[in-house]
Amino acid sequence: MPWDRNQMAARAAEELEDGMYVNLGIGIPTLVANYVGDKEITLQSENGMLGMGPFPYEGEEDPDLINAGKQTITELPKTAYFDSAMSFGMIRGGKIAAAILGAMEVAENGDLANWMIPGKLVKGMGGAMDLVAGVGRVVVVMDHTNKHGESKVLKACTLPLTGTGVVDRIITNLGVLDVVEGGLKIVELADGVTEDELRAATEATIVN
Amino acid sequence: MPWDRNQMAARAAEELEDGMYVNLGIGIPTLVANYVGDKEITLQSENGMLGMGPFPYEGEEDPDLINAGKQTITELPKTAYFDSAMSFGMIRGGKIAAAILGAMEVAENGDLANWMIPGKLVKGMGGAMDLVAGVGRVVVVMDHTNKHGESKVLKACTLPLTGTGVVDRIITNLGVLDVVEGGLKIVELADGVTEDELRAATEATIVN
Amino acid sequence: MKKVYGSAAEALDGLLEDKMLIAAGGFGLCGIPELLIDAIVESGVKDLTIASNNCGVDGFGLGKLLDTKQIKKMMSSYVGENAEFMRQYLSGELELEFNPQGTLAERMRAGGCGIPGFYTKTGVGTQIAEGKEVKQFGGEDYILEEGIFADLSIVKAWKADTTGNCVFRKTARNFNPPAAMCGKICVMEVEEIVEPGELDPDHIHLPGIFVHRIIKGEHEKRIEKVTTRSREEA
Amino acid sequence: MKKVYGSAAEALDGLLEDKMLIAAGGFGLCGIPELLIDAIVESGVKDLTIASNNCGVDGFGLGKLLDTKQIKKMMSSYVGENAEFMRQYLSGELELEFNPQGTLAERMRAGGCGIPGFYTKTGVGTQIAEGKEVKQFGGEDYILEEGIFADLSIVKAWKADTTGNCVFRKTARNFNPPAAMCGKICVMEVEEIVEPGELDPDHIHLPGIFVHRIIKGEHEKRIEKVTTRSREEA
Repeated sequence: MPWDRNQMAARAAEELEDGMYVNLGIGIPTLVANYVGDKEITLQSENGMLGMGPFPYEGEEDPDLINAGKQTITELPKTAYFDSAMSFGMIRGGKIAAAILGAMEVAENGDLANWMIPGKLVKGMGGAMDLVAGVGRVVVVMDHTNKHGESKVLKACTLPLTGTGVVDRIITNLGVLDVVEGGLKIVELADGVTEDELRAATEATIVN
Repeated sequence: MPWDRNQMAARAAEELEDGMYVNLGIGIPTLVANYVGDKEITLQSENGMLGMGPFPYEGEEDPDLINAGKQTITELPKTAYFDSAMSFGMIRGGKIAAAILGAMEVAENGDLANWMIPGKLVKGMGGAMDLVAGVGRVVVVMDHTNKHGESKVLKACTLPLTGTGVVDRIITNLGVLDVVEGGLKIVELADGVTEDELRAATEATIVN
Repeated sequence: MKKVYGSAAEALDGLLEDKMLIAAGGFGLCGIPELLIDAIVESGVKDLTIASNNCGVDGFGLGKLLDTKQIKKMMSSYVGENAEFMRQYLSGELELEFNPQGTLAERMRAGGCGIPGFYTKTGVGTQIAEGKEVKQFGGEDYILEEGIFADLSIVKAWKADTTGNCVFRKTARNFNPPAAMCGKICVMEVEEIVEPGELDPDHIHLPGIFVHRIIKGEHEKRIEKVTTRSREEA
Repeated sequence: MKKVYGSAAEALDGLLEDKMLIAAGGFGLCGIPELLIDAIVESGVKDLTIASNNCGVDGFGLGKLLDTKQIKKMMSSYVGENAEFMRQYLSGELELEFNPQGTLAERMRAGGCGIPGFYTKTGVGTQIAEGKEVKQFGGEDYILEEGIFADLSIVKAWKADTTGNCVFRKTARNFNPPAAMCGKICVMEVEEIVEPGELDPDHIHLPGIFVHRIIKGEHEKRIEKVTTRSREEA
């Protein structure tokens, strides 16, 4: 059986190591925070915060304290606030060890598309282009196929790119793939998913 | 009789208007602060301070509180501290209304040399190049001639430049000159100094 | 020089012109200059270009200036919270220049710091790089991005002293300092005005030199997405 | 991840290499990393290139590394307080790359922020511009300056928490934040180490992400030029 959202998030959490500064995208990546266990992970929120805490209790929301998804959050003892220029300074400057992001499409060369569908969805890239250009390791977490059953793991992206050759690892409901020389390499299969199933759902070249 | 150091500083203080943020160089320019009277002037020290106060009383020196000349100083109620990148951000960004600086040579086209005598004096430009490039108005205060009686107000600088075409006004012991189209224009003569005396001490072209 | 003004309209008096470029602070609805936006709506000034990470939501924040069609062009990184924005954009009434969020913040800071251009890896090989100069450093491609030099900055801080030294609160700081820095004139609204000396000089986030006019007022501080956890999760 | 180390020597263990580029904080003798400099002297590492606004004074601060001839090259804006510096420089033993002070600070910040180059008006038409690319923006000339990417940063703060969040005191902040930002590894010495939560998150000058190792120690904090006024002037 393929992984569900929480299992994908739990698998993504295994990517994180003690002491890392990490940026989590919106959606499934946000859930990763629930699975870091005892590891000392510091979450960066690109609107200007290191050391992001959990959602507040009802009635304790602070309009001056939100994350990059505009959700109310809380601070921790280790929290530091800063402005957007400083925030993207640390992102662009490679100080963030890893970003875990959602995607619309990933290509076998590490290209990533997750910000725009021309004529349909024109919301903007937010901080995604800066993150993929700057952080040490980019892990994408997404469903392997779209609503129509078409692969999102492609030979080449069809949508406008967020970054070229930026993705290091892809975690989907079917398994884990790494971007390597010549294509993607299967690292792990979701419980009960066969390699043939994963290959069938993947348009990209799979190498050994 | 030509102006002395304090008279030059007092004359330079007349350049300053209420509300201005100002950077004062080392030497005679530092004395300008003594002559601003009731005007609300905020002094910037490029090592990271706005609202520089006077020297401390003996015994109250703080090693963490110095000006750009490395002298111990004090803070004022309006003081703000910041880092060197921010400090030169405001300088380069044109937020400082005026800088009053010393000089070795000034040329009739506004070129300024005040940081180096090749083979002799190689201390460095410090913040002077940033200041002359960035501040709104550059006023030079210096003796009109050097120790050997040679003019420091030249057709062209002979020493390595601090900036090109950056000087707006020159205040010397003999008077006040503005950099204008075609040369320098006499704005004012020091008490008892004749125009002929000033012209004789000036190598630069004087225009009317 | 008196920097404190009685109202947003007074503080903006003489500063507004059609077709001007305004840099606005805030992220989402957090830390936005609500009062100044309202006064700009009232003024009727039009054909504005606004550099701001977002464009508010329908009917609040910069969204109000969309409803009145005072905005000609936005320079933003994310405009997904606003149906009227999409309508005007897709119908061609509104221009949009997408900027990666960090590029936008850095462009504002650069303008404020007298830096007309800088190179960044962000956006290399994407639509964002189209038409921009590419230069190699250390064998890698970077694109040239230009500093933003705004005619006017409108920003919101938590507290300012009467000389303009100010502090922001938590994540409401966001784009406010870079937006403040890049304007020829910066008008700031705050929740509290204090006397010089009441803010510790080591705690000031933005020195008063960047702030030209200040007003104090009541802020709605609307929350865009209230998210909470239940006490049982604790 | 433990960031707090027992001594300067321990904190530098494994980080020092001949010919490396070190960015150092401080302005004059104010806010310099005294303890780390001493440990670098002890280490005997040599042929260093050091980016620092100044080079200490004879026998103190970075001047100690001159006495031991461990420095091959300085990147500085002002080196006028140091006779040994002048001697080594004029005799050709020491290389010197002059940087305007603001350019040096911005180059450090740029390196820390992943910006490999930026344009500035500072130094246009002077010796500093020689060999540098000139580009026009708005009809005016600017020169290209490159970000500094140091192998190691050595800086001094006032207080840090154990995660590296830190605050500086008065003008001892100066080059310390940009120097800290531009190093692959940043080692910081402080006067006091506190627990997370003891520093207000809105007061932190440099977030801990930029700080990798921390030591606490006693600082001499020598004053370069004691200047006072007499009480009668009051």
